[in-house]
This record gives sequence, C-alpha cells and structure tokens, in this order.
Amino acid sequence: MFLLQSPVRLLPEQASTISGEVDALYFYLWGVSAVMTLLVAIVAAFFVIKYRRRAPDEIPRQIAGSMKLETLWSVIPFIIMLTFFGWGLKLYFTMYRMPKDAMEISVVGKQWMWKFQHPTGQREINELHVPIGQKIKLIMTTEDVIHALSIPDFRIKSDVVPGRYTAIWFEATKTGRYHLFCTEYCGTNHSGMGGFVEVMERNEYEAWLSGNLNAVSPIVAGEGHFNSLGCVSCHSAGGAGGRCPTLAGIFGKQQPLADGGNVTVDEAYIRESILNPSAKIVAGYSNIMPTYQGQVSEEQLLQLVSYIKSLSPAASNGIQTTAPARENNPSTGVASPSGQGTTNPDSLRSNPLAPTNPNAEAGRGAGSTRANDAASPGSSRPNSSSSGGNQPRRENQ
Amino acid sequence: MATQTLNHADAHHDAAHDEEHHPGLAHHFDNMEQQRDSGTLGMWVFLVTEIMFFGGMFLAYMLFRASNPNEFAAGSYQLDVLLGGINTAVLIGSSLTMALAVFFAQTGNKSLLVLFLLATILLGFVFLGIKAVEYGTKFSHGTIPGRNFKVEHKKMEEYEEHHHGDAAANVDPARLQMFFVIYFMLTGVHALHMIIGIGVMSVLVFFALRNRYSPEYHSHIELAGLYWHFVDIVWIFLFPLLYLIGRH
Amino acid sequence: MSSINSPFDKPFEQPVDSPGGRMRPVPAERNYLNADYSVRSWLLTKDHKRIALLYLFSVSFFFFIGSIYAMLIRLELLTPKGDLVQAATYNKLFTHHGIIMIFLFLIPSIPAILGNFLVPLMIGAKDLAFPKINLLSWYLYMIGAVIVSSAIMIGGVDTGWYFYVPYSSNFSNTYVTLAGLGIFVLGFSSILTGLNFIVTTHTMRAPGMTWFRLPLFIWSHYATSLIMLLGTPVIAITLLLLVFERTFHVGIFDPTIGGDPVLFQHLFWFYSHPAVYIMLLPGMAIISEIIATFSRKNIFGYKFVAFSSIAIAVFGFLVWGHHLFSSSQSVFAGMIFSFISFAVAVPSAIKVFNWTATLFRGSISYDTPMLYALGYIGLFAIGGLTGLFLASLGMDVHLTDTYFVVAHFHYVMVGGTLLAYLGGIHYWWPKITGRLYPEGWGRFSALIVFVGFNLTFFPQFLLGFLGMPRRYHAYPPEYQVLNVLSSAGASILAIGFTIPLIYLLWSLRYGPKATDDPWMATGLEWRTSSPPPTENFVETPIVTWEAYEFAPQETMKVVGKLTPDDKPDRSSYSGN
Amino acid sequence: MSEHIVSKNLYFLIFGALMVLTAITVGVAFVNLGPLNNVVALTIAVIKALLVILYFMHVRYSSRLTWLVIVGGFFWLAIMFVLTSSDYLTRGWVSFTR
Repeated sequence: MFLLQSPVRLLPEQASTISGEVDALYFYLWGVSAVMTLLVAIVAAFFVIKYRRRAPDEIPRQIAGSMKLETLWSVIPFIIMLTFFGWGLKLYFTMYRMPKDAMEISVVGKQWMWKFQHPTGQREINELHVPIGQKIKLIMTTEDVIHALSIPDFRIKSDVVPGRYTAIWFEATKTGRYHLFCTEYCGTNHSGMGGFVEVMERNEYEAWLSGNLNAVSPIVAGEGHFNSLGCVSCHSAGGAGGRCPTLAGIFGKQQPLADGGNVTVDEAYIRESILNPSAKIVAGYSNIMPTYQGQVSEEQLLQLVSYIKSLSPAASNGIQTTAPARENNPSTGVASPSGQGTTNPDSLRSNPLAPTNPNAEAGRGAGSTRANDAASPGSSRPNSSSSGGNQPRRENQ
Repeated sequence: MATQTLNHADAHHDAAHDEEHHPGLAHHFDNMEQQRDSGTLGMWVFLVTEIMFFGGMFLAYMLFRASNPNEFAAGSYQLDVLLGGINTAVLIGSSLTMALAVFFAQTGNKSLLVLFLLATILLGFVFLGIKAVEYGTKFSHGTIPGRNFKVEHKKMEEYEEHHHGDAAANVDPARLQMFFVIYFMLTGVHALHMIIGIGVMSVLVFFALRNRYSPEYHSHIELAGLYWHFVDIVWIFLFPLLYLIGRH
Repeated sequence: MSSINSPFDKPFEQPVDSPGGRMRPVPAERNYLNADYSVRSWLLTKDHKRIALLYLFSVSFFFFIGSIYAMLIRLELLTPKGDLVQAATYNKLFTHHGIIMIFLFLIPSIPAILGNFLVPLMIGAKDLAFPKINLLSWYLYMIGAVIVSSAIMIGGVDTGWYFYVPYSSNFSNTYVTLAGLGIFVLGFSSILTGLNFIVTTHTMRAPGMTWFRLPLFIWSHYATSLIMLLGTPVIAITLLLLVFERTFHVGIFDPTIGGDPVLFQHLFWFYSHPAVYIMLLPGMAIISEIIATFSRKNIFGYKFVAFSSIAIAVFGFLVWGHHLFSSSQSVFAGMIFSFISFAVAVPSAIKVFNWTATLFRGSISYDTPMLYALGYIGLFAIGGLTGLFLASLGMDVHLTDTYFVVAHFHYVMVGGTLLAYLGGIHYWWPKITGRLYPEGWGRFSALIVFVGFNLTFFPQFLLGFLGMPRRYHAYPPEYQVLNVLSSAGASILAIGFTIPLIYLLWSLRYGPKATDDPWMATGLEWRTSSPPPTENFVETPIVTWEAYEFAPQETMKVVGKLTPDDKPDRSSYSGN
Repeated sequence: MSEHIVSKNLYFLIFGALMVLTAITVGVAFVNLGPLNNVVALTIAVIKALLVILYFMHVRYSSRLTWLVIVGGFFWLAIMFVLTSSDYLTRGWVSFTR
C-alpha cells in the first residue's frame, strides 16, 4: 500500500485518445503472459515436487515425445501471438497514419533541446503548449544527431532522424503537464533533453497564444525565405511557370518525373527538392536548380515547406491557421508580421471545437493519482508547480 | 560389464590405418580424408563469411545507387574502363594459373606447381600495380572522399557532353562523393584480400620448394585456390558495377 | 580406467562407494591439467580444454569488470538527480557496461568456454577440427579485449554499445574508433570459434554418433555457430564503415551528402539481433543437458528441441527490423518484421514446453545446476513473453527505448543466459576440474541470484511502462522508489555472483575429488575421466546408444555392437 | 570419396569463356538498353561467377554439403538485401501527408 499512496505512480496517465487503446493491449499482453508463465511455473513446480528423486539410482521410465502435444503447443501459442500481431498493427496504423484535420506544429531537435513552432508562429523550447481536444501533428526533424520525441502519457514516440521528416500525432484528453523526453541516446546531456507538454483548455491556449504577439507564422516566414533566397524569381508562386514547375496546388498530388516515374509531393519530397534538386526532376523541366544544402537551416526548411503547402489549399490539412494566413497575406510581397499574432487566435475562436471542452476528466483518470491537481483549469498554466510529479526535474544547466 | 573397448586401429578402415603415418596428418584426425574434408569445409564456411562481409558493402552500393543514380553513372564514367578491363583479364588469368597450380599439385608435378604459383603471384602484383595507378590518378585529381573532395571538372564536362540534352543526367557534385566512397571501400577491401592472398601464396611456394606437398597431401594449395577464386569472383561483380554504369 | 563405458554401467555394475556415489577416489593419472605445468604449455596450447580454461579466466575477469560498471550505474540511479557522477561519465558507464558485457562476456561466454570444452568431448573427438585456429581465436579475443580496454582506459566511449550514427561518427569526442576496431577484432575471434564448431560437428563425430544421437548441446551450438558465421561479418564491415566515416568524414551515413543513418541501423541490427541468439542458444543448450540429467529423462520431443534451435537461428536473421519500429522505418517493413518476430517465438515456446514435459514422471533431484535450470525456465518465459510486447508494433512505440526494454533483455540475458552459464559451470565443474563444489553453498547462491535478479529487474518493467527512458543519468523524482528497489536488488545480485566465485575457487583445493560421472549423466563427456586426458578418450568411442538414453538395464541394447544403421565411418557426412 | 581432378583443357576452356564474357559485358555497356543494361551486366557477372565456382573451385564435383554451404551463403545475402529493401522501397506507402 505504501507504493500506492506515495508519490510513486505505477501506471502512466492516460492523457491522449490512444492511451486507452495502448493500455488495453498492454494489459492483454500481461494477462496472456501471466497465464502462460504461471501455467509453466505451476506445472513445473508440481512435477518437480511430485516426481522428486526417491532413490539415488532410480531410472524412470522414458517417454519419447508426443506429436500431438508438440503440434498443440506450437499452434496454440502461434494463434495467440497472431492476436498480438493484429492488435499491435492496428494500433500502429492509428499512431502513424496522420489525421487530416490536425494542427501542425514543427519540431526541431538539437543537442540538447527541443524547438517547437506553432502554426501561428510562436516558438517554444522544451515546453509545448497545446489545446485539449485538438488533433495535433508534430512534423519533426533534427539539426544534428538522432533524437526521439516521447510523451509517455500520450503513448507516442518517434525517432527524429537527420535528413528526414518524421511525424507523430496526438489528441490530448486531459489538461495538465506531461513529461516530454528524448528517448534516443543523443550525447552528454541526453537526460536533460526534455521538458513538458502543457495541455490547456482551448480558451487558455488562445490566451497563451495572444500573449506572444510578435510571432510570425511559419507560412509567412517561409514566404520570406522564398523571396529572399530567390526561389520566387523562378517558381513564381502565382503559377506562371516557365523554366520551373509551378508550386501552386501540387502538394499531395502525383508529379510525373523526367525518368518516367512518379512522386507524391509530400514534406520529404519538397525538402529533397530544395537540398538535392537533381534527385527527382519533374518531367518537362531541366535540372537547372542549384542546391540549397548548407544555406537553409532545418527550421527555415520547415517554414519553406509550410509555405509551399499553403499554396495547395485543397491538400492542406484543413487546420485553422493555414487558410487565414494565406488570405491575409496574399502571396505577392513580403508578409506583415504584425497581422499574424492577432488573426490566428480569431480564427481559432471561430472553430466550433474551441469553447471549453467538456471531456477533460469526466470519464477518465479513475486510477490516476495526478488527475486531481492537473485537471483544474487554474493550475494548468505554465510553470505552475503542482504535485510532486510535476516539478521541474533537472538541476544542471 | 557393458563396456566396449576397441583396438584403435580396428575402428578404422585399413586404408586409414596406412595413412596414419603420413607426416601431414594432424594428431586429432583419424585419416587424411577426414583432414582434407575438414579443411575444405572450413574454407567454404569461411568464404561464406566473406560473402556476408562484402555483402554489407554491396548493400550500401545498391541503396545509394538507387537514391543517386545520376551521380553513380557520372562517377563510374570517371573511372578508366580500359584499366579496369585489363585488370579483369589479369585476375581471370590469375585464376587460371591458380587452377593449374592446383592441377599440378594433384598430379604431383612440383616444378610446375611452383611455376604456376609464382605466375599467380605475379599476376596478383600486376593487378595491384594497375590498381595503384588508378588510385594515383584519383589522388592527383583530388577525387578522394573526405572534406577535401574535389570534382574532376574535365571528366564531368565530358560526361555532360556525352549526355547532352538529357535533363536527368545532371549531377549533384556533393553526392558524387558517395560513389567514390563506395568505390574506394569496395576496391580497397578487395585489394586487401589480394594482398593477403599473395602473402599466403608466397608461403605456399616456400613449402612447395621444401617438398611438403604430394598428390596425397596438398590441401593447402587447394584451400588457397578456393580463396583466390573467391577474390576473383568479387572482382567479376565489381567490374561491371563500378566501371560500366553510365557508359552508354 | 577410462575405457568407454556405456551410460549405465555404473549404477548397476559398480557398487557405490559412498552415499551419492561421489567419493570414489580417482587414481592420480595424466590428465589435461597435469600434463604440463609450464606457462608456455598453457599459452601455446592447442588443447581445446586448456583453451576453454584460458577463455574461462579472461571472460570471467571481464564479467566482473562489467558488473562493477553495472553497480556504478545502479548507484547513480539511486537518486533522481545526477549526483554521483557527471552526465558524461554516466554515459561512459553504461556504454562500457554494454560493450564489455555483450562483446567480452555474453557472446564468448558459453560457446568459447563450455562449448570449447565440451563439443569435442560430447561428439567423441580428440579435439576441434582446427586446434591452431582455436588458439588463434583466443588470442584475437585477447587482442580485441586489450584494444577495447585501452579505449576505455585512455578516456572511454560514450556512444552506447550500439554506436548509432551520426552521433558516433560526427559528434562524439570519445574513443569510438579504437573501440570499434577492438570489436572488429573480437568479431573475428567469434567467427573462428563458430567455424571450428561447424566443421567439427560435421567431420569429427565418433563412429556411430549420428546427427540424432548428438546431445542437444551440440545442436544448439551448431545453430549458434551458424549465426556467428553469417552475422558477424556484417557487423565487422559496418564498424569498418563507421571507422572510415569517422576518420575520413566520407559520409556513408551522413545525410548531408546523401548518406543514410538508418542504413547503419539496418546493418547493425542485421548482426546484433541474431547476436541475441548467439547469447541465448548456448544457454538453451545447457538447460537441455541439465534438465535431462537431473530428471533422468530423455528430453521430451528431442527432434523438436533440436530443430527449434536451427529454426531460432534461421528466423533470428529475419526479424532485426523490430528494433526500428519507431526509427522512421517504413510501416510496411515494420509489419513484416513484426510478423516474423512472432514466428521466432514459437520455437522458443516449444523448448520451454518440452523442458517442462521432460520433468513429467522423472526422477528429479534438486542439485544446484537443476535449481539454476528451473530458475532459467521461469525467467526465460518472462523474458521471452515480454519480448512479444516489443514485437507488437503499437505496443513497441510506447515501450521502446524505455526501461521496459532494459528489463526485457536482462531477463533474457541475465535471467536466461547468465543463469544457464552458472548452471553449466556447476554442472561440468567436476569434469573440468575434477573436484566437486560444496552443494549447500551452491543451492544457497542460486537462490540469492534468483531473488536478487527479480528484485533488480522486475521494477524496471514498471518503470518502462511509466515511460522512464533508457540511458538517463537523471530522472523525474516520481520514478525513484522503483529505482531504489532495483538498486537494492542489484546489490543482492552482486552477492549472489560473488559467493560462487569464492566457493568454486575454494573447491579447486579443498573440494572432494569427483568421479567420472558424478551425476549419472549420459553424455560421452562423462564416459572419460574427470578431468579428461589430453586426447579426451583413451580409445575412440563407438556410440551405439541414443542421446539421453536413461534406459533401465534390462531393456538396454547390447552396447558396442554396431547395427547396420550405425556407420562407424566418421567422414560419412560427405554426400549424405 | 577421392578427389576429382579436372583436366587442364577444361580449365583453358573456362578461361576462354570468361574472357569472352568479359568482352561482351564491356561491349554491351556502351549500348543504351535502358534499365536492361543492369540486367545484362548482372546476368553476365552471375554466369561468370558460376563458371568459376563450378569448375575452378571444383564445386561441380563436390559433396552436397559444399553445395548447401554455398547456396546457404547466397541465401543469407539475399535475406539481407530483400528485407532491407522492404524498408527502403516502401517508405512512401504510408506518407505523412495522408
């Protein structure tokens, strides 16, 4: 009982929509494992006691084996394992198939910090503020070594690989502060590379966003890079492509390639085309684009990707921030940063999901020890230290 | 008492018994055939590990070529197909001399055995010499992977001219380096195997001159032959994969 | 003495001198230990038994070094803050622990010590097929060990034992190159051991020792050798590429010039997952022998157990991608790898069930090796089943790179392999040294190890599910209680490992002399003297009985007469 | 089983075949066959390797065990290639944008 009453937790919080599913599989797996281990242990213990040696030189009657039994204990475990496989696969698809209506937050890992940028342009380091009840997709890459972003209470995790984009999504179901870890060993201060995810009520999130007025949305920033790097001189965003393919409306579509293949335009392809333009040439065009390897940082790349995505309204992921951003800043000319901080919260407020979300802790968290202090709206502001489990945990730096 | 003891010699064939006194028979083997079979199997098993060893690099080759086809073609174009071709012929020739050396070991012709072993060594050195010339050219142009990697512009222009009008044939110089990384790793490790082979064969020449081998006992020669042919096979794959892509 | 005895002459033919039949004095005779006492005769020996002892000393030494690192890690993790050592030091601690335990202890432990000692004895050969190569493999091991140790001593390595790029290639400032080269050399040692076992099993079997009369120990070692041969070259070339990348900055794994860090992971795990079975299969080999001997029963479903070893070796090569489920590997590949990973669990399950069934109607004694074997079955079951958690795609995402993984593979490696290793050392100790260890102390320490082990590693399952990441120098305070439990268990475990060290050394001088066959076991290794003579058998044995033939006397075959099926020709392997 | 001695003439014949195949593979490389270039080059290389293995290395006359060892070696190589490719070739199947 000591363990249950102490600040020790034995189970992580169920704070996202998939937590429950993962836990169900987990308990199923433990259940089967316990039954099988106990079966073997009890049977073995019974034999060991019942058939203990009674005379030093006794030789028991020998038994060769039984085809029937062998088949039985090969096939039955295999069938049980197929359920593990199927259930795990289903869950995996849920985790890694990205929802269409998610809010996209870009993540860049770096020894030893996490940098986040919200669609409205706010940046954070090692803290991530997200609204409750909103699907959130993290598009992630790294500036140096491999990291992995893990939020145990949401049961999500993915490696962050240099030169690639990976993504995870979640929808938080409970306000509070949750640990955010780097789980792929990344060097000296690996254990210091982490922080907290702060899940807030919708209105608090908006208030938090509006407290940060000079933010530039990644789309606008991307457009800035698009102009300053000279991309615009060739890939004129209006669609009048001459030597270069137009970028309007291509995202999510299939593009025919010069070598006869096809490519689906996604984040990875845009990235590759900026850094290694000769890799996949669109049919009908020459390989005249220079590489931008070394000239753009990972964050700038993510902003360029956001901008190019915003040129394809049909394919863009229907997140609230994308459309207003583009409308307010027609793609001619440099964006006005001042408009951004205010427009987007407005658009958020117009979202039907926006008002207070009732599902927070009503049906959940029965067995959790942290629900009480984390769930009350007042305590979920950043830096509000609440229970023992929520204290900032590192000493160094 | 249910105990079985057997006279040692009874356990074996008479032939085996005769062979027991062969000076080449190690104490823990019963007869020459068992010893030779063990050696052959051991060498084949070793060659399987070599397949896997080179396999890792071939896997890297496949994946990188798939992701950088133009760069690999352009890199291949910068290698000297004539020298590569000559080297292929030299190595196949050395395989022939090696096979003949085994033949003369089997038939007990000592002087021809030594002659063909020496011929194999010589061809090995010719191969390495030509390889050194190729490496030297690359060094002089700075086409060495690493921080100071330089593109050989003359060859690049030639290549682009060769493919003029073909949009997909343009090359990212930074990724051209990847071809040369693979080229140097594969040919370098291959050359290292050649050097080891030459060393082994030199020892065999020494032993052969001291009359150690006979038609009954020559498995060293056979095993060295297996190894040498394996090195030849690796090159048979390296030549088209490194020298002959992007020629057309 | 030392003609070839049938398995059952002793209990029936010879009166037992003392209770338990242990005290029959052995005349002082020539054996492999007293044949020559010079240092040279040890360092240049080609006797597989002496090489096994060389391995025993060096491998045990590194086991204790690795354990010290483990203790330091557990000490640091007593408190949430990183207060005992600095983060950089901690990273080196777990890297050294991993490298030493995996490459210097677990991989060579059972094959190179007990395998080396027993494979020729069990198949009735005078030695391994290539004694010089066997000695060379020990020297390569020592050279590799010296290189790795020097890397550790001049500053250490901080990349984790798996050397993931680009951290190891472009970022770490520690002695990665040296450590990589050391492991490269160790790999060749491993390859040569495997090569020797394969060839020996094929060509050196005694007359009448057909494939299905081989002890299961041999089957498992054969399967292990397959993995050593087919996997190790790949890690060798991978580390070579890493060293190249690090030295010349050539970018094989560097994405900025077209390289791919995930390729490293594929190549690395192509070896390192099967390497898990290099560590596991020899443990299973020992358990099969112990279970049979101490229940006096032939192994239930011999052929299933034999082929399950081969199946594990083969399937083990098809599942490496389950280490990459959350490493941006494609979802489709993840699906394939997950499916095959479940398939590899079936042969493991078959072994566990067959061992359990072997106990049925046996004559079970509670000697130390048997206690270790029974502990093994339970812990391996837990270790194996928790492996299924990690093979299940959606579950793995949450659990990978947490302490759950740490707990899982320690259950398999320590609860499995290490227990089997200790059981095996006890079981064959009389054969190796000619002395008996004190049974009471043996049972006591087996119990301590079992308790300490579970206390150390079971809390780590809970920690892992809570989300505590691996390789963390400091951790959130709510994880402390479980970490304290784990550290407490580790100190019990340390005691459990120290007691055998003491009493085994003690027994070398004071232990009662062992008979040829103190356990009434069946294998050929018990049909020669303890310790065996240099040539293993005074006369070449002829095998006419099946493996584990604990037959009552009246139904026993007349031993020594070859039936038409028994081919006495050792080289009959070729062509069939 | 005594060892098989291959005649000298067969060695010369194989040598000739290998040289001819080398010439062919070089010649074909200068003709543009599209993706077929790779197929032809690899096919010729495999044929050459087989000739060397079967005759120079005497595998044609060797025991079944030797065959098994060789086939096993290449089979394992294939495992490495196929399963690794199963990752690289299917990366785009589940894209993050969908």
